[in-house]
Amino acid sequence: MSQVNRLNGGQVNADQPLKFKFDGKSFTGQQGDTLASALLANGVRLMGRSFKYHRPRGVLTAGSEEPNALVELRTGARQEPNTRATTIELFDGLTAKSQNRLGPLQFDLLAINDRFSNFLTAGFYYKTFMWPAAFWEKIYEPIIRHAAGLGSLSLQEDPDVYDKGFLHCDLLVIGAGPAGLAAALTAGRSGAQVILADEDFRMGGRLNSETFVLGDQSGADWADSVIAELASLSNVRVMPRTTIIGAFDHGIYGAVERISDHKIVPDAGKPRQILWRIYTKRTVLAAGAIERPIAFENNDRPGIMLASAIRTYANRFAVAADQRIAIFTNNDDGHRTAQDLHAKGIKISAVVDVRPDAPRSMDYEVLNGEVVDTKGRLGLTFAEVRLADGTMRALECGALGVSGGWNPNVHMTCHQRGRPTWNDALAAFVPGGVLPPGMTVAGAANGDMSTAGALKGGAAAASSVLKDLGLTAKTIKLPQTEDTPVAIKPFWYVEGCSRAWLDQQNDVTVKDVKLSHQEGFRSVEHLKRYTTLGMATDQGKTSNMGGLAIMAELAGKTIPEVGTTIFRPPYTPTSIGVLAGRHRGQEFHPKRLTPSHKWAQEQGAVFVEVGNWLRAQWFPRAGETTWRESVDREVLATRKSVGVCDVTTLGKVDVQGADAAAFLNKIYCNAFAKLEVGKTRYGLMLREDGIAKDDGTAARLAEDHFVVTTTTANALPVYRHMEFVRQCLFPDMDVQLISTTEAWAQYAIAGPNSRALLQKIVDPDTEISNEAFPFMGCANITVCGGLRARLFRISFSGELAYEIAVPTAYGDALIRKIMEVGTEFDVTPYGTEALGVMRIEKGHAAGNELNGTTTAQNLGMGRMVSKTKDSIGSKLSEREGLNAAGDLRQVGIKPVNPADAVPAGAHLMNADGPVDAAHDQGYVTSACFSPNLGHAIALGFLKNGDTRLGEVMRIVSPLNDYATTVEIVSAHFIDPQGERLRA
Amino acid sequence: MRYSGFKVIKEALMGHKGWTPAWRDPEPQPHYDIVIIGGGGHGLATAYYLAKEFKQKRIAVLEKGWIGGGNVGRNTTIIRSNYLLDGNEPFYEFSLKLWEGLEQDFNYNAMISQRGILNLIHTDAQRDAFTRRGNAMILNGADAEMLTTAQIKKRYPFLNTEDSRFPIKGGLAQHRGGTVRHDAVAWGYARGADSRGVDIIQNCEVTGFKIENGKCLGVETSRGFIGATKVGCAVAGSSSRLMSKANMRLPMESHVLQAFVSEGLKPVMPGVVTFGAGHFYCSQSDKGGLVFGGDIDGYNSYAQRGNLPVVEDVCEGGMAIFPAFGRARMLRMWGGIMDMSMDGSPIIDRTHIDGLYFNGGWCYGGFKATPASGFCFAHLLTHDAPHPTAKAYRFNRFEKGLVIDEKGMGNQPNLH
Amino acid sequence: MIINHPLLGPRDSAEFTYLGDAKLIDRPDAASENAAQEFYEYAYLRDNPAGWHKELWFHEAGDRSWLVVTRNTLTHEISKVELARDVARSRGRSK
Amino acid sequence: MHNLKTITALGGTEARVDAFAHITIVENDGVSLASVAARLGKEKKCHTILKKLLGAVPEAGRAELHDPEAGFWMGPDQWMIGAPRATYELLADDLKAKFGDAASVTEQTGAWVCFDITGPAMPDFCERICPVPIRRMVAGDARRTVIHHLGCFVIRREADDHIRILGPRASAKTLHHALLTTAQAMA
Repeated sequence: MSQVNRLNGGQVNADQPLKFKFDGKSFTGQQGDTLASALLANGVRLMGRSFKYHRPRGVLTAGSEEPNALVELRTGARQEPNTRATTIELFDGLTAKSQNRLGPLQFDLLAINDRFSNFLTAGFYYKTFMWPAAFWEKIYEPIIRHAAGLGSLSLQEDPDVYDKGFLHCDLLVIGAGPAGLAAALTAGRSGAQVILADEDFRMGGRLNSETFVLGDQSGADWADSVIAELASLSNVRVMPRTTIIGAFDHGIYGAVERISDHKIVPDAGKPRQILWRIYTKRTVLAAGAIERPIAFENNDRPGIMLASAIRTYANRFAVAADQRIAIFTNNDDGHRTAQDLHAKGIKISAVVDVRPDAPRSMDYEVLNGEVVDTKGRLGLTFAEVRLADGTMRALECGALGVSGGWNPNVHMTCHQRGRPTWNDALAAFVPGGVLPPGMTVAGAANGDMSTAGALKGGAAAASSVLKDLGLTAKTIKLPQTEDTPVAIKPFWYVEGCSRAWLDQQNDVTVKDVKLSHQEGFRSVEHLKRYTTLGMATDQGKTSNMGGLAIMAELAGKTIPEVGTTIFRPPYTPTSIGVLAGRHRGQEFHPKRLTPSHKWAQEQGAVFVEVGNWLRAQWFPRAGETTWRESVDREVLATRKSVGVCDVTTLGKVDVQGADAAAFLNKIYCNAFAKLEVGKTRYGLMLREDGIAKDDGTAARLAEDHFVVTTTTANALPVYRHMEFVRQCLFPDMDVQLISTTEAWAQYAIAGPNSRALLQKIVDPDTEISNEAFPFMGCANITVCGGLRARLFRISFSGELAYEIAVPTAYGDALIRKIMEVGTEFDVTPYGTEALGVMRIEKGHAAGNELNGTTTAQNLGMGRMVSKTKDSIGSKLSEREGLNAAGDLRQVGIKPVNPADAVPAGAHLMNADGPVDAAHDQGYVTSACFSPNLGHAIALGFLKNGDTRLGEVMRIVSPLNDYATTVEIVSAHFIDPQGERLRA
Repeated sequence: MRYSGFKVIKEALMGHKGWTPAWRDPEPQPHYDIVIIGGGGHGLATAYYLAKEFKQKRIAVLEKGWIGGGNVGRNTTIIRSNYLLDGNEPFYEFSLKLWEGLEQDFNYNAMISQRGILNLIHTDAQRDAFTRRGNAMILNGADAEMLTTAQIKKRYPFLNTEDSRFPIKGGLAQHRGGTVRHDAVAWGYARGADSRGVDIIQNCEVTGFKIENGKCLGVETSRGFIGATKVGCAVAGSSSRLMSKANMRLPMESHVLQAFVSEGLKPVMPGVVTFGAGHFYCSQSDKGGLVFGGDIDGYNSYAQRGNLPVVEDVCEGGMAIFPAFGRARMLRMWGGIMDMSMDGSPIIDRTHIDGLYFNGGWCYGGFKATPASGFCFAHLLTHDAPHPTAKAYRFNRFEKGLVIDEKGMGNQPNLH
Repeated sequence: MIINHPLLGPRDSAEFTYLGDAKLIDRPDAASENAAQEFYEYAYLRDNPAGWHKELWFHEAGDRSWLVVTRNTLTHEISKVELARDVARSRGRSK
Repeated sequence: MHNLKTITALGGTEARVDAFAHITIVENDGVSLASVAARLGKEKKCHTILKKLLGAVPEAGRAELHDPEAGFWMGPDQWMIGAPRATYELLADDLKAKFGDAASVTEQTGAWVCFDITGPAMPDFCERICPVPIRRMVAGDARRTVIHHLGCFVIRREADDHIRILGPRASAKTLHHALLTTAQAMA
């Protein structure tokens, strides 16, 4: 199809035709077009359907405020629902389709809703669908859900990548229209660090859409020349296709730069979009103004547009919205559209102005009256006009430009505490209240509606900002240009109209606002929520004012008395992908790899996520078919001979200073002051509320030097807590802290042959006999012929065991060495599963027991809480609720029938009592199969558990329909006397 | 006026002339038996149940702005009773049961939609914890089911199970959980209370309490003094501010929680999904918007807005499990002020001042509690004794060490 | 938000971790007669003002300083930032 | 002498180099690190030794780029000292010997991975990975910041187009991946 409505000129390139498809049909547009302008050029007016009534809809605007012309852009995994045709930069090969329809766009079967519109008024759903109750989920809601929604997601993974970035500037200028350009130029020439951002792919704002000249240049040319100069300045960053989405605290702005949206697919490696966090000292908001419509009967037909949009299509895109166009206005600006169109040879059916004193024209008819109705099923054919004298007149037209005046674009001024104030001369809200700190508003956004006013306002705003920043502002010469005052008569809706659309996307009509008032939903927020006015994807940019005005009239109040709803970020809808950036898939969180990772990978280890760490979970061997086989083997081999496990992930904090011991005395509930050098002690850390926070060991390497370990999960919170205690509570303690978690590769070597294995590694001058290096010993040593190492004789498994640490870069070499020298003992690497089994066998508490609600008493360590010193948590641990009779105690649990499982998370019940919450006796925290005992074992918390050893109870797990009989036993299943670890 | 499909049809045919205001706009009386401060969900529900279930008379609800303007109008609309601890589970299950009959009870379609809530599990330890929780739920009479990854994938085929940083190892589902049209809850309760004679007084800010000899005699308001035999406070995030007027310090901080909605989309999410290895949960409204959120911003705030880092954190979580949402767009972000208590659980209790009662500390979970909170507060106001399901929600639990700490985070509100 | 670190200048608050009311510096004396009550109030009761609030932030992704930030909870405006260690000393804390 | 061999943070036997049109990313396996924290009341003495060692005491947010030892400020009364890799075995002990009771010294080499980023696109690159105001920074500025959720140091070196990034060693691969994809996205 040829471009029947294409004109000459404009900022499109006729020499660069672009092919595209809409609803399967092929069209040609031009470089510089939007999808909307290209469709209009091709005579396509019908572009979508409305939300509720499925009314046929065309384009209303030429910008990001568009409520109607929403399409699904692209196909397959890149399908992008609800994309505004007015902001889609046309590219060759573009495909789009209309949405929210059942059947073809011309014959949407759901348009039946429009027939029943009288039943589907505001809030009708709150009053019905309640009977019978069961029908809501089964019948009513599925129908509603299916009918609702706009476009659809492909539900395939988004194949594009998104980046994030951070920028710093003295001045951010939002909007590159006349005010923004003047501000950026002033600040740029003065040497300030400036960012100029505009959502459009072509900067210049309204200068691209108007015909008046600036000095001796067209607006567009002047804009081009200024942008070229700005781009040449090293202190200015010019960012087209960049939407500032929100004004956040302390001068931080979010911005989305569309890098690839105007391409068929992004270039290799390039992101689709970038989310910039912009740190500003000052901001000039020059976001312009948005024209608003007037409500009249059937004002939503394709072809009915904002007058300024028709002008934009003609002047910037060289597209006639139709060959025959009428205008309906309450202000002088509407006439400007008629003049521009007439100059381009388009037939003006008439200009209808509600003002008796409207300007006259020699070129076309100006009528004093109102448009009272329109005709045309899928597109406008006639506008019916009631003249001031009451006579009716039908205007033949395929497009009707409506101008109800302009609203300064105050959106971003409201993101914090700003609340707009009313300006009578403009009949509009202008920025008011407390603006985001550092923000100045200029140009039309500030109510300076003329081009000259905008230029002046922009330059002045920049000058004052520069002065604030201590920079000298250079004055720039502003061109002579249009400086017409605003002439408007407030006019919101045509008397007597009812199905007159305010919010075109959500199908909110004048009638709905009246009903809302009638039913008492009169505050603006109630109006919005009851009718859904302004809740569509355009957030009411073109609709809110009309609704407010009507509510004000009904309530007998002024518009400012009624007030406004709150504009919230983002300024325009923002892809969830760009807000996430690269952090998805495997890159969602960083991975932390242990020093033995490479080696473990070579062994075919299975890895498990422990926080951000990846740890070897078990090491399968050939022939093993289940994880249990591997784990059982690892456990048995370790207890029989020797096993090795990477325990680097445990948090390590270096604590030094003269008061290091005193400091540990504060953070641990048990005593540390008298720990000998060369000894390690188990420590239990409480929160200030008396609940166990973490546990670990502290090794005293010197009088003034400890190495503290934490659990893997709590490394960071514990370090933070220690710094709090040091800096905020005991600032005069001589103690220095630094995390050394990753500085050392640490391996547990456990099992009866662990000493023998170690002998082959430690250098001969280190004596590690039981006498010289007893249980809980620690020392700085050397290994393998001189490598510095730390040795701790501590045991999580309950076996004779050591932990040896070397500088991380040697971790890989050391694990290989251990495996090499351990061959004769059949040294077995074990993973976190075997580690877990052995600690349960030994009855050691871990994360499942230290769950943030357990006390030292619960853990059976009540006596550790020193009464002779004040430590964090000691006082509040004395509260009655934490020391009540019947408290939980950690116990061991084994099945009466050895074949039975004891699942973690099961609850404990008395053997013959009722099974319900009221009779709950406790729960199973950790469970495993013990290959040493040949049956399942578990740890758990049981009321008065310490006095109930030997009792037979039931465990129940109704979640998996499981119950069985168990015996309560000591938590120390293996070597209860601790002989092995002292051997 | 009774709402029904029949009434809607009748009015449509009669030109909608018969609809009357959903509630009256009365002038405050000089004295009430019971004054409820706060015209949010909890305050309105309290008034409703006081009038309907506890047959109390002369009740007023005082709202400083417009009713339903607080957290009931700015939450992510989820209802559930998947709690672990005995202090909580019976209460939330009571609430869920009230939700299940609510629409017929107050004759307003709040679109209570029990399409299920699913908590994803990513580690064995998480599975253990969720097993314990699921069992606690069932033992308390609620429903719970442990789903396998395959079962989840059937319901959410676009869930990222192939390339996820933290594997999805199943999920704990509560099929009776779901969502509710939040504004309708406020309006339904308001309409139900109003029709039973409760005065709902908007634009009436409480500026102080009249307390003499340890007894509360009424409240000073922007519309004059209003006497009351009993005063109940249900103002969520403003609790500390309000109670400071009675010289009380609360075990509470006010924090901002952000929430987000996408543009309208054809239905993709059958129920509510919560990511267990990041800060993200999501459902889809009947209108088609993906409604999602994550963690609180984490600092004390009374500004109903948050900042970018949390927005990004939430979207990262979203993209981690639903990478198909990348091309959906966030339409709007907003914030509500959460009354974050010191153990993450609420308080429904008498204060040390005679005649002054308190309801608060709901953290980010107040919406689902609305019916039971209103019911139990009404019970307390009527009988001066706690309702059986709310008996743990006492002020003195902190002093006594009887905290109800679901998450095990201790006395740091921003971690709950 | 931007926190103007007394040593490092303006830093994005995303680098910090929040704890809460700066009164947490004033940890009671365990030997006090009223210690139980004092610790209860210290651990659990908060002024939680709508307005200026002194609060503790930890520069976790920075220099590991604890800071006392004076911030308005209604506007988020920050009027003062101090090293918590200095504040603690000025409030009589030692060792 | 022992015969154990180190591997680089990225797991190789040799340091990794990735060159792009305007950016080069080099894994620098050649530094040893140890932290020095002044003991309470010994700050002056600590400063004196630091000055002797580095030529000056690095102020908050600053590095002293000095041979053979260099150092940068980590926190109040705390510095990171760097030296050539040959000193890996000895640096912490040497420093302890120098500082004595004036400071606590902690071995840090193994905790970090080091990348040198050079090339004309360095400032743009930097803006895409972290919030440091790279264009306002001068040689010797050292900032701790967050790169892709990882706490890192960014040090601006003498050459105009050079920054050094120290990141957590256990996450070297994640960090490297982030740097690579950023470089690719800018190519």
